[in-house]
Amino acid sequence: MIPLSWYLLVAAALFSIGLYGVLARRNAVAILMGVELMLNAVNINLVAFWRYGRFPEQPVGLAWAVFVLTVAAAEAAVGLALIISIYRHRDSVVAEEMDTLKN
Amino acid sequence: MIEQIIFIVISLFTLMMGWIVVSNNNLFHAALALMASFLGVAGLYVMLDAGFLAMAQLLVYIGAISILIIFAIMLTRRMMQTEESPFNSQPGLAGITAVSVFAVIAFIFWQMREFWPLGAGEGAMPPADKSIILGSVAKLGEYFVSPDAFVLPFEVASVMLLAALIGSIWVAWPKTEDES
Amino acid sequence: MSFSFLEFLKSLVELTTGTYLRQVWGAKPWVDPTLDAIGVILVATFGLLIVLVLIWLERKVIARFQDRIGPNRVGGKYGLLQPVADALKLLTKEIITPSGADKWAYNLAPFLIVITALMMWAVMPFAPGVVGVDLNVGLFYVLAISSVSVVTVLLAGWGSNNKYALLGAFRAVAQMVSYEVPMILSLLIPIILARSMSSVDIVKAQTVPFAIVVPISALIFFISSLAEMGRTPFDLLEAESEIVAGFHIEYSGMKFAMFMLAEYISALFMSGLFTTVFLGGYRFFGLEMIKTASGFALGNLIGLIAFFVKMFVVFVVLVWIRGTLPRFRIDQMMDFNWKFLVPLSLALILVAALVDKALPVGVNDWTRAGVHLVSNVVVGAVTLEILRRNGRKQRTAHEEVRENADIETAAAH
Amino acid sequence: MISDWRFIAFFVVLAPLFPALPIGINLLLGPRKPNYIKQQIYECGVETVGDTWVQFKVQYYIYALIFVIFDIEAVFLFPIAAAYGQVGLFAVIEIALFIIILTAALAYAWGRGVLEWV
Repeated sequence: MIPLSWYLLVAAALFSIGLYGVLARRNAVAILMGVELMLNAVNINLVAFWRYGRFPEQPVGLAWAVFVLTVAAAEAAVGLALIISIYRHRDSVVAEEMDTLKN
Repeated sequence: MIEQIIFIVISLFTLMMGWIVVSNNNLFHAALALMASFLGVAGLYVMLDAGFLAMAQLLVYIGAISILIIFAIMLTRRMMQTEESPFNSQPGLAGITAVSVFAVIAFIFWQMREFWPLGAGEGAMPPADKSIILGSVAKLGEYFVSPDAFVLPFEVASVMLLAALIGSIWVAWPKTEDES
Repeated sequence: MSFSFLEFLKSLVELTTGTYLRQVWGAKPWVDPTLDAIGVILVATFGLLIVLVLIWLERKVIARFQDRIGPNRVGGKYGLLQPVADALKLLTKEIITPSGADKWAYNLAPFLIVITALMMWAVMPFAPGVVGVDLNVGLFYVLAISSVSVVTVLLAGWGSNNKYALLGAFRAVAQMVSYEVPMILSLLIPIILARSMSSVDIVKAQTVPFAIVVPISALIFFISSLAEMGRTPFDLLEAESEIVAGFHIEYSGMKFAMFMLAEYISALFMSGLFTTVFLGGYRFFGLEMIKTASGFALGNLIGLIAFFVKMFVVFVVLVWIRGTLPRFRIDQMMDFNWKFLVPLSLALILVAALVDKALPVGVNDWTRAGVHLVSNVVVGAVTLEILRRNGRKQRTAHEEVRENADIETAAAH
Repeated sequence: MISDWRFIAFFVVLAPLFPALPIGINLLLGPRKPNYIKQQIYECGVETVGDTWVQFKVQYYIYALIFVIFDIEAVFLFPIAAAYGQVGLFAVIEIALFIIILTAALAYAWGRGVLEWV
């Protein structure tokens, strides 16, 4: 007998952890991992609202979760490719050092 | 009762692994913890009757995205340095932001406790026919190709995947002389 | 209903012990979980113990292919106890952890690889009604679990602190993820034909075995599952002569044995999956449904035997291939996958989807099978023609280069 | 939670025992005399040179990348295939479009030469 808000709280906690990773990590790949955690938290919410909602026979939440999955994959693919490219040109993966456009 | 214990165990596991992801110095261990965290989320999906999505989570996140991340770690060797701090210049500020985001959400739930009960045993999962739950996978398939539902996002998703592939190859593949 | 030993024995032969015990114990909350736990232990024990048979079988068969006798000392004339002796030897070996190993990754890998190999058996239908659990996403579950085993290889390679292990792991992962694509795509076609992802439903839908309905898809699935398991001719992940032994070089004792164990378990599983999806699983000309006049379901036993015979025939074919074919080169292997198998299986999905919708609703199974077969044969013929032309073009190009070189050498002289 | 997944849950809990048992017996029966020479890592008869975690080439990443794309495709196509009896003829066109767009992705990778193993 688990109330809906438990799932939502877990998702919120996971989202905050991911957010912390995104804001606080030096390494660009680690920042991407934080983003993935945040997207997962969103997906938990979507699925929980589908299951606890009034129309479980219409899997709209599931469909959106699959689209979020797609976006997450595309984001990881492009993001990591960018990191690899930047590493090749600048020999660095520290997000703070990528400041060519500064000043 | 058992269900609640399982839920608490799975979610604590997920959150702990998530914490390791954002705090561990060794990037490879962070990637492992990320996989474990994804596994925990898959467990939550199963508890939410979304078995198909749980399996998609394993297939895509653990089987594909994590491997992509580990390959990227291997390709950028300086990441393996573990002496420095894993954090940038603003971990404190980031921590305050993250905690306050969580606090705001939790406060909203506390305000809405009449509508979404917080106590164990209240507001249980609405019962659904087993046939509805099992049929949700086929229904999902119908939605993806039905013109009244998700056919446009479905096709756009394929275009986005195409764009992502072309973009990443363009960015990551070393240019030959005549291209650059 | 009270427990009677005779009835229990009868249900064992009939393979309906679960139903019988449920009747005996009545509807109590602990009954279903207990039965599930027993089922898990049975499936996992089966998976572990069958490996002893498989090792013996493989050594014996491969020996015959190479004109040897094979194991013939331990356990009688046929060396039946050889695998047991091997296991005992491995049990008394020292487990060495290499210096500088990543402890977590190094120790986790042998566990995970066996767990994933065992977990795949959960959805395998052994006989009518004898299946771990009939998940509605059965085949998708298999794919998901097998994609987790890819990660395990990476863990082992990384954790060992050895260049060969890491190189082997990277090659292995590149190979496994590449061949997972045609495997996934060729599994889609049986799902389209059966309109379900559940393994049991797929077996039930095979009035005509899918290997006859869509032979090319079956072949693609077979080839890509060979590569997925890393068996010859795709055993580049442990190419002894190139990268020593691949990702598990630094493991010893039982931890090493776990990798071998998992390899055999998944080899048999892939044979079983091929049987289930393409060869009709436990079906045997309707005999699996018969009941005696007294209501005794003898068919279940026939189904079980049919399934095991088919599965072991496929397994022996695997061994046969190992005994016959040499190893691919890695660039050939990648080309073969991405430039041949993947485009072909994409084309096959399109054709199968189109043909299946073009047929009128309610047409009988044999007509449907015939039309699919014809479309498959046409696709196969077109592919062969393209391959032939390509091959000819390459040959002529090659010959021109050689002729030019000959002329040059002649001029130099 | 529907009961189908209870079996899988039990499997997740019980399966670690099966590899743990033989490894545990091995730990009890096998000798344990580690020393420096024994624990050295293997490298063709010489002492290992340099760091193990050397940099790898981008080729591996590209294969994983294309795999991700096709993996997502599977997530979309599997439910459609399972619902194939319920969808109309229109669905065939959509599936064909979807597959053709992804084939274009493969064709791009092919034409760009990233599929060649160098």
